[in-house]
Amino acid sequence: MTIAPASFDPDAALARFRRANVEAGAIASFIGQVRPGDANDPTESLALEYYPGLAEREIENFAADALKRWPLKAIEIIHRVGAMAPGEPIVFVAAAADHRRAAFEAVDFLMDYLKSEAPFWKQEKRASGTRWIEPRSEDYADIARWRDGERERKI
Amino acid sequence: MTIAPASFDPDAALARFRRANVEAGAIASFIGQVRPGDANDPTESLALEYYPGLAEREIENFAADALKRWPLKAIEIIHRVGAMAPGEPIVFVAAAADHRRAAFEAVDFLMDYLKSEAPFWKQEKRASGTRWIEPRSEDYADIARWRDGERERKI
Amino acid sequence: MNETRLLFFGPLREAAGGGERLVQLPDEVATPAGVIDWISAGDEVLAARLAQPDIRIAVDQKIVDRDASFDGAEEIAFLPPFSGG
Amino acid sequence: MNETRLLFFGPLREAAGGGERLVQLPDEVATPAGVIDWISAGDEVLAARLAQPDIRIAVDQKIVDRDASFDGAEEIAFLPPFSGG
Repeated sequence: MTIAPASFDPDAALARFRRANVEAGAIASFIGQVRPGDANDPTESLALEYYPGLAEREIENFAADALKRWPLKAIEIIHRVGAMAPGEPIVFVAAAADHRRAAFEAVDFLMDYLKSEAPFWKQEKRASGTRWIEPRSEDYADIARWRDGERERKI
Repeated sequence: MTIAPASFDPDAALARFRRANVEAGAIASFIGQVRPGDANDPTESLALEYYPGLAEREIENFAADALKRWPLKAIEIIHRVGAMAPGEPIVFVAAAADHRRAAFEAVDFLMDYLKSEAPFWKQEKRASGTRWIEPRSEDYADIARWRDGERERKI
Repeated sequence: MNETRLLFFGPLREAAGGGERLVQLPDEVATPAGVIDWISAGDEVLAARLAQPDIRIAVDQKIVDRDASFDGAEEIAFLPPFSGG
Repeated sequence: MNETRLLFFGPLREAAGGGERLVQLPDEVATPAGVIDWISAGDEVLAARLAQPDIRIAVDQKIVDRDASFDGAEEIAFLPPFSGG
């Protein structure tokens, strides 16, 4: 798990992860990037702040939880902090497993937790002004899936 | 969509896909690799045969279906055919969208369809002999998810 | 009379003793089910294999029902359960 | 008497007029709820903001309930809803 204070290369991260996991049949990954904003009010930059110490520990906790929930070979998480331009990667998550379902569900789970259970805050700067990004109602619905047992299908 | 008769580089494929989709907030991807087999009966090689013409058309059909089901910016599918060694990539699928749920579900959907609805056949060569791989019961269960409306959650 | 190319994929290729056959179908053989009866006459192993419901059949690269009649076919393919991805 | 570092993240930093305060908490202030009352005395805007139930509180880097008493704290952080990923 890495907190990246400067721009990172998610493609290279995937290549490294894959080389370290050639014995895994399935590698699922996710890359989040800074969105361009509205055409008539484009995003100029995104500032991501975090709580050092607690962020790392929370991420390690739910990565360990994922390793218990699914038969995974490995997990990789890179989360950017600091000021970013549109198009820059914010987050990279990958999971390696024997079969695809475990890999998919683990990446999905980790992203839901990164979105609403790790102490990061995003502030968007647009021509029209600066605003803090609030979690969307979908983010709360997403994370609730892992609590109510809906996804506890046998894999 | 590409049928690759020789080894391909999924990391480079993701890098290209990402460069073509810097405006997408979310990029989900999947890489399938030849598994090593059992320790006491390792896989020597995997031969993947396909029905040229029909395979491409079926894949294009369900890629078009995915583009209708989810608000996607782009899809990429590369499927290897021919003889492969353990660890070699078999399949690469990526989807780009504004938000992660659409990208995740599209990749999941496309993999389910590639597994059991496109005319590919895998033959595994091990020290103990050669066998054709049959779909697992999980593969049928996976694809049924997209028919019964279970996943038709609003995104 | 036109020739029809029969294709057998994956494990069916072994059951059929080869991946491809060029045949001249009699006029009355105009459905996949009819083709199966015709080609597996006298070959119980192939007959049993092709009778399995999980075998899909494509006529001119379109997957069709076994009872769907065709009016001439250039290519008929017998497709055992897929295992891609 | 030991000093406690109060941290305000994200939009709370603006409400608190800064991201960090060094304070000496009175002995009787020994829960997050007590700290909130103490620091927002006379500051209705901050009081209202910290009263919102979606604000999480970490004492020495551990997220705790508002009523969980602590026996000395080096660092108390006020965390508005997270927006990572």
